[in-house]
Amino acid sequence: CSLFYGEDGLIKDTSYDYLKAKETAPLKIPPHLKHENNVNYTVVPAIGEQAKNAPSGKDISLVAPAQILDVLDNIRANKQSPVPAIYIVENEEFLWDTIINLFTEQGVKFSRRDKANRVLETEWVAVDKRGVWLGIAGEDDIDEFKAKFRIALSEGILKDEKQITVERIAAQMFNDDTDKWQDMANYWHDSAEMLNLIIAHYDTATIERDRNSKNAVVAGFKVQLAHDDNNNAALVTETDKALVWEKLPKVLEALDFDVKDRDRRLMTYFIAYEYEEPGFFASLFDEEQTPLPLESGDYQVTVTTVGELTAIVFRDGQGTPLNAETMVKLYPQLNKLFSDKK
Amino acid sequence: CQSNRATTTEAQRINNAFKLFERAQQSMLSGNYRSAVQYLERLDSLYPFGAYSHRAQLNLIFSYYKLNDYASGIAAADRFIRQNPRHKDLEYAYYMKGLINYSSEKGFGKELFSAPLSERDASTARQAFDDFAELVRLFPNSHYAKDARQRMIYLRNRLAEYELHVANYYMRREAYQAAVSRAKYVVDHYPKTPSVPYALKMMEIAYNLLELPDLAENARQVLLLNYPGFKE
Amino acid sequence: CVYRLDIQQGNILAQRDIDKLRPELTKNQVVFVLGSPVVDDGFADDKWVYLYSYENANLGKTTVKKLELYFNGDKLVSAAGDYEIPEALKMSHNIEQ
Amino acid sequence: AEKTTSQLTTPKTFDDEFIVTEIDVNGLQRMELGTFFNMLPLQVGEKLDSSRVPIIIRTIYASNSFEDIRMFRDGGKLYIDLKERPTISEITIEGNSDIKTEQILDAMQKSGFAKGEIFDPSAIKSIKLGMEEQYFAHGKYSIKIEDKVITQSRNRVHIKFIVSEGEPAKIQKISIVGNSIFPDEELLNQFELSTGEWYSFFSSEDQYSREKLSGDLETLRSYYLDRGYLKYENTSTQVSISPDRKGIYLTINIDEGEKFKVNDIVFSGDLILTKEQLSSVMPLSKGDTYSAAAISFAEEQIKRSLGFYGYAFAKVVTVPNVIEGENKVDLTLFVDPGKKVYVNRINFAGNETTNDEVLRREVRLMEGSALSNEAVDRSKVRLQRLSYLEEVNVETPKVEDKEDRVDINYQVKERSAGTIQGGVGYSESWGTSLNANVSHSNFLGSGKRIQFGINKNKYSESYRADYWDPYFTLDGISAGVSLEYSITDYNELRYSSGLLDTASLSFNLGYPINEVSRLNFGIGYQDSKLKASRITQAVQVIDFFNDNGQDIRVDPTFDYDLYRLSAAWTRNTLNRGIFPDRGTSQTFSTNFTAPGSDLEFYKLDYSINHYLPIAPGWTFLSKFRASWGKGYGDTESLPFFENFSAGGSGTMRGFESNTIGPRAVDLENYEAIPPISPDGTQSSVPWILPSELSTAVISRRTAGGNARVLGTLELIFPVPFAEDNNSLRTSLFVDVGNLWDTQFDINRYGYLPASELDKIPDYSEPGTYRVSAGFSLQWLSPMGPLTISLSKPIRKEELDETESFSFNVGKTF
Amino acid sequence: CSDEVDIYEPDPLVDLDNQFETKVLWKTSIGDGTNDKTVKLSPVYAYQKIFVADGSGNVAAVNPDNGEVIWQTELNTVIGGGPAVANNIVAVGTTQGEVIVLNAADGTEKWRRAVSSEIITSPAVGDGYVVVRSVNDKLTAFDAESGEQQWLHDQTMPSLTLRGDSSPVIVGGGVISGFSNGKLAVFLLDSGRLAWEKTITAPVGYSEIQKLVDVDVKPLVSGTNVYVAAYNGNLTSIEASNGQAIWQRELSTFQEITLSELILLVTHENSHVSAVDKSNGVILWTQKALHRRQLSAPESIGDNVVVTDFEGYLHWLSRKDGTLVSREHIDSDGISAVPLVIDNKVILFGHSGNLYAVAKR
Repeated sequence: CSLFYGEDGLIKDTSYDYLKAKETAPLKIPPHLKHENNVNYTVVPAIGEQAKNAPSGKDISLVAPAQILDVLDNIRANKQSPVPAIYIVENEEFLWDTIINLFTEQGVKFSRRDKANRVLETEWVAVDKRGVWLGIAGEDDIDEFKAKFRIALSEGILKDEKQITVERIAAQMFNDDTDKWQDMANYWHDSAEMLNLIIAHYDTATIERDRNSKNAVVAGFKVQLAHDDNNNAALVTETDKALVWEKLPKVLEALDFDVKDRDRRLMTYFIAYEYEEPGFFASLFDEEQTPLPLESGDYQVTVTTVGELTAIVFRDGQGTPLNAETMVKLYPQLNKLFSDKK
Repeated sequence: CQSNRATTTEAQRINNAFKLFERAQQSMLSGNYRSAVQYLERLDSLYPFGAYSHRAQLNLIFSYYKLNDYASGIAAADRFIRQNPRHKDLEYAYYMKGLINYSSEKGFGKELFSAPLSERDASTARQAFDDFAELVRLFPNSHYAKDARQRMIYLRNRLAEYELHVANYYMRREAYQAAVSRAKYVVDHYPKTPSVPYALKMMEIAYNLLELPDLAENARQVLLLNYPGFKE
Repeated sequence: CVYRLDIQQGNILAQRDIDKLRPELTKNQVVFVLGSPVVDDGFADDKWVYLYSYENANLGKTTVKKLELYFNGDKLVSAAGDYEIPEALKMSHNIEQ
Repeated sequence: AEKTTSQLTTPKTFDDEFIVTEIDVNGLQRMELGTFFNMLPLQVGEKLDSSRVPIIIRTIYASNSFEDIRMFRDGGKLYIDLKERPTISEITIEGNSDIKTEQILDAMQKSGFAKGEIFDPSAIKSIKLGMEEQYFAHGKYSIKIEDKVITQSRNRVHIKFIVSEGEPAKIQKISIVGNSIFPDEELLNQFELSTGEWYSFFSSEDQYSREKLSGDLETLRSYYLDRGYLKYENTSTQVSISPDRKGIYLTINIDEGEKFKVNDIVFSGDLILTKEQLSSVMPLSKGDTYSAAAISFAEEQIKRSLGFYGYAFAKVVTVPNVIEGENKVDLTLFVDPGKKVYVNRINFAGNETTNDEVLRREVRLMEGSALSNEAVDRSKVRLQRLSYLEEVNVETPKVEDKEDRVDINYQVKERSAGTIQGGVGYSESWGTSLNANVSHSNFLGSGKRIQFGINKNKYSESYRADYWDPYFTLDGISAGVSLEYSITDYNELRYSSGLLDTASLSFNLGYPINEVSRLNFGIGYQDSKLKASRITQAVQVIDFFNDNGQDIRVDPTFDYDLYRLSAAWTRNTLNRGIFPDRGTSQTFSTNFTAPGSDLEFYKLDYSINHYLPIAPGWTFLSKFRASWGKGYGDTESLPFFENFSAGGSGTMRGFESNTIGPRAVDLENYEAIPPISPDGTQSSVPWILPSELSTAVISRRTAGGNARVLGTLELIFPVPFAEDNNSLRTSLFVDVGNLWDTQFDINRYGYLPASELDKIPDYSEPGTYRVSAGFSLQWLSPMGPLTISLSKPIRKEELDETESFSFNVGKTF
Repeated sequence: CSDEVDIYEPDPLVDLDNQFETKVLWKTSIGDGTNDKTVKLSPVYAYQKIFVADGSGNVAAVNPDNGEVIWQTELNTVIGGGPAVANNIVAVGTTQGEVIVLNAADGTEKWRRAVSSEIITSPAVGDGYVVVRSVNDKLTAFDAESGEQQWLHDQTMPSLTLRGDSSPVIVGGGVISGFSNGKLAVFLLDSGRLAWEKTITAPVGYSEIQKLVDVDVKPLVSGTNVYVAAYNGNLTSIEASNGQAIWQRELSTFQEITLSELILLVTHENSHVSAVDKSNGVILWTQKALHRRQLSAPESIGDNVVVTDFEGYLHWLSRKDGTLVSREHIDSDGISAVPLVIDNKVILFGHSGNLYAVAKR
């Protein structure tokens, strides 16, 4: 209805008139007069340097700014970096391959693929008007907007942490009247959305990895009851920490614990236990489900190292380690489950 | 005391969070902001902390603005500011608060049925001005600072025009002392606005009508000094 | 004929307050005695005008009463206008200033 | 036990100074490395010795974001191992019903304990203290609060508070000691707190709270002071709780003192008002019993009247001085009018569509004029009379830096004055009606009213357009023009008979003659064509045609042009435009055709509505209306189509429209077939037998009358279950009224046989008044005003058609 | 499903087969009782008569053997505390803030005086004085014969106190009373001067509830020791002459303490009953079965200890180890008065206004 209501329509749409509003010079007061009580109730403050060349009027985008989804337990956003970046606790090879096959699966070719210093640059990919990659590649799929992205892998700050940075290095828009490709400015938000896509893809990849690692038969291993560094009761084994980390959830589920959360950085599983009276049926089906000597509530299980051995420490919701006698009572069931095959 | 068995582990929750946000984005792109709001509200309630809720809350502000639901838009912005005092996108929330107040005065309905903009209630305009002022004060280098400042100039001129509109009424009413103080209010408190010369002219005329020639002369000289060629 | 609204503007001064005025009073003291003037000059503050006007629309009669106070800096020097001016403040008395 | 101790271990391997070549920080999760480094009082390259280490650890610890700090040295490399304090990811409160969770969370947020903040375990103790304090204020003394800290992934904690509120302490006994004059019961039922009756389980009056107790002590004090016990004193009050924490016992010890009489009353200070005015306002006089309430009433009245003279901030203080030994007291009222106050700025808020000037012109005082509270209130009432404002509130705050200046802020809430109505209406008497009506009484926020209307129903079809500007000039001279074309089928209207086709154009002009009354003058031209039916038997129609020298049987149409002039006086002191509940509105109007128009007649009409508020929400409305019309010059009597009507929701509820009043008298005379004339043609003129042989039949159709008197008594009561809804009004009413024809002359039918004659009632007899009573509901629906009334006629004439239920949409008030 | 147990709910009765039976010898109605369970109206034995005052305003002297009323006086006011009988007079305090003294012989009114607040505990009579403690922590002394007010003393009061006051005790030319601020004080009868003052328990905690430390117990004087306890605080044995504490142990109660040769009998605040060695404060035994049943003060009779509860049961415990030995239901309105033991009879005064004498069958 632009004719009827719009810029120059019958009913004037005045929402963009403000662009034409002008400030006038402040009043000069003749020498013999004075103008004391001129308190300015509507001070218009000056803006900073960087803000000088920001867009305004129609071409300011009101869309909500993108957020980096550092929600996985082993991911942390790097808020300082000018370019969207995250720190991630993961082995480099697996990361590098996951990122590459995110693009290759969709047939995206790379203009630069430098395995040595871990830098990838994509060919043109199709993006929507907000600059988000549509997940399809190929020259012919691009119709209106296209962009190029650079993804780099580098060292993180904390121990065995890597950093992934994503940057949109080029963006073009097809201009219908001149029907030529015309450059577009790059915004932090466009690269942030691409980084989020990488995080999502990495997440599905880890689930894949965990599933096949689960299927791989994890040989049982013996656990002894001993103490950890600050002599709390703990289960100790020689098996490698990563294997124990993989096996632990299966053992916990078998003991009817419910895994609520996990933190790979702290190597801790957050679990809850619901104490249920062994109902009539349980005894009927003679499940040897002997209830654990624990009240229902929240618990934590942490995998740490004692010297060269791996230790498993059980803690309650508040983080205080369980005392020795409970561990002694738990030990038989735990030992049996850790050592059997499945 | 039903123990909430959060069966889904952290990993599974991420996937449906992505799907949920994807659906919200689709409806926003297609302009169906009503359903976008529902998805975003659910996303915020399911994942009440961390990056999800920030993303959901910011998009909620935008969707309410698009739905012209100004009250909920401002409430969403205030909630985001209160809950995330040190978030990097705080400036967006401040900017949107100002923009929502600014546009609640305009719009098709208002233009058709209401009195001219500068002749009606100035309190929402004043509120929009204060919101933008806070944005520029807190984030002088913000991406939105330049646009906000430009809108502030427009709003200040509109507030000055409102004062003159009232002063004109009092002139017609022959309540010259009232007209003079309103005109003086513009000169004193709304500097650097295009209404200042008209205010000075009105002060001169009113002082003359009040038979205070020397006060009129002072006003005339200030006007002459600043706007030599000014004609009513 | 048509009922029009009476327009009353400006400070209503009582003679007994004006009698309290003395030279050398500071501006704050004058405000304490007479209140602050409704109409004031935006660009000069050495002269205050207490202007009272009452336009009785239906009788078509407007009464105006004016009091002008002259200051030197912050001190009251002299006064003039339609009220009885205290001797000390008469203009003639202060010609030499 | 929470892990809060931070191991401030001084590093073991520090034996001597060394230059720090590199710093390796470990364990940072939330805090950025940059922020940590600019907090660390150490740079690479500085010397570090064992004395500086504790200082460094203490500064890091002071940031309150680390639980555990350890420093190690390996050659030139300094290792800093940090354990960050967890952030709070979620706070949940369970088991609280008396105090809302938001309230508790807000209180926590103030002490820095909220979602996203750093979790400081020591804060839990003060949080619980705060919550207990909140509960004690609610009288919940047996409160138990338990807290649980559940650690979560990524160093976050979820804090859970489990509240068991227990029984609120109920007041078991309140005893007043030392009251000899007034018995306990009389004093106790002034109290808000009580030992609780059966219904106290949902009202919380038996729940102790400090505020209520101090309120009750204040009530007790004024109870005595209002009855002359100047020296009353509450010596002490004890609050104790029963061991099982369920009962509260209150003991109030008082010393009544003597009863005092008023001796003499003196007014002093700068009085402004005369002594007579002052004493007229003071209820107490010499010898009366002293009463604090009476004194504060007098103070209030004096302040109000000073407000009229511009002293908005007057202060009145009463100093009693006791005459020892005689139980008498002299009262001195010090009046300090304070500064004369002037209006600084008048501001309006909430007028999103209405122009500022439309509101400002209703305000009776100007900026810069002396403040008069009376004028401020009067202006509020004038604003409320505008039909496009729903609510008006005013406040007069002081201006900070100016001692004698006050701002007047009007806060208005607009009602959508623009109604684009279209659609089908239904009214029992007039069947379905189609109407489309665009009306806006605040067009473009300018206060002008523009209306275009098309109205079609069983009995009429009308097209109407009018424009009215209440402030054509600044002083309130109003001007308006309206154009109307309508066709009315009187036959349908149970009116005599005939079709009236009218087109009219009229101008009107009005101006105020004082604050509340106005004069309006109107001038209009009307061109109409009446088409009666040739064979009508209605005597009134026939008489009309005869009076105007035209035989209806020959030419049943009658065209006439009128120049209509009107003058009206209105006085309106209603307090609101829509649903007033105080004040009176009167109108006296004359409406006449200028001499030389085809028909010369005049009509007078006087109506008064008086609203008398009885109690909050209850108003007694009395309405009276009298109208009278007569022909003049060469028009014998008021033409029948200009007659007044009675019956229907506008005039007499409970009766069908136009069913009251003189009936049309049909003289049926037998028609013979006209004889064939000698030349074989049959004349078209029917052969009418002489009128003496005709029989009179009183038809159901009314003929209207030129005199009408209507009266209503109505009791408006608060709408049950929706008191604060100000677009609904319910009332019980009694309508009385009659319509008769003063010019009716019975012996005009003298020629009829006696048997027929006494069938015609004497319609000039005003005694045949009707009465009906019932209930009416008015609703200001978005589609426009809607009225439903249930009524029952009490006194009616036969042939009156009554309707017990009427529902219609449209203007009724 | 939040298992919100109300920590103040009384436990149900445990089932018990009485080792011996008891029977009510006689029952006399004094008045129509009171429903305010916090006032202290306990019968007193003097001049071979039982004196008792009922909440509804009746004071009576009863023959302990058959329960006949020797004299009965009708005072149309609500009696809050008493009676106290000595020097041939009977003194009661009313909730209207009046102390009324009758002649012990025939119950005729001797004099009555007003005090500044409500009285809900028994006055003290002795050495020619009548000392009254009112709810506002004021102690007022009157001359027993003329009723002239001799002196008055008050204490600073906390903003929230426990309902119930400590009755004053006249002994050796002084009067001892506990106060709501957790203090015990001794005043000289003739001058009203403060002899010494001792804090039994200092208020601790941050909310009004935690800071309740009222000393509502009537000080028990035995030899040169004074035994007293504070709510939410300690049971203490104090040297009467100088106020030094001999021993102190944590035990919160507001009910009176009774002495039986070498042991103190105490009802805790939560209605557990304990026997305490009076020389060193060691708890010999504690009976917890009557948890929260709002027990009265315990009294020893023979080798038993008797105590009554809010449902009107009379419980017999063994004096040796506190085990429940017998129980009988007496008065359905509940009994909270201190049991009075005369030879082998236990005199109980129920809230229904009836006086009972109970003995082993």
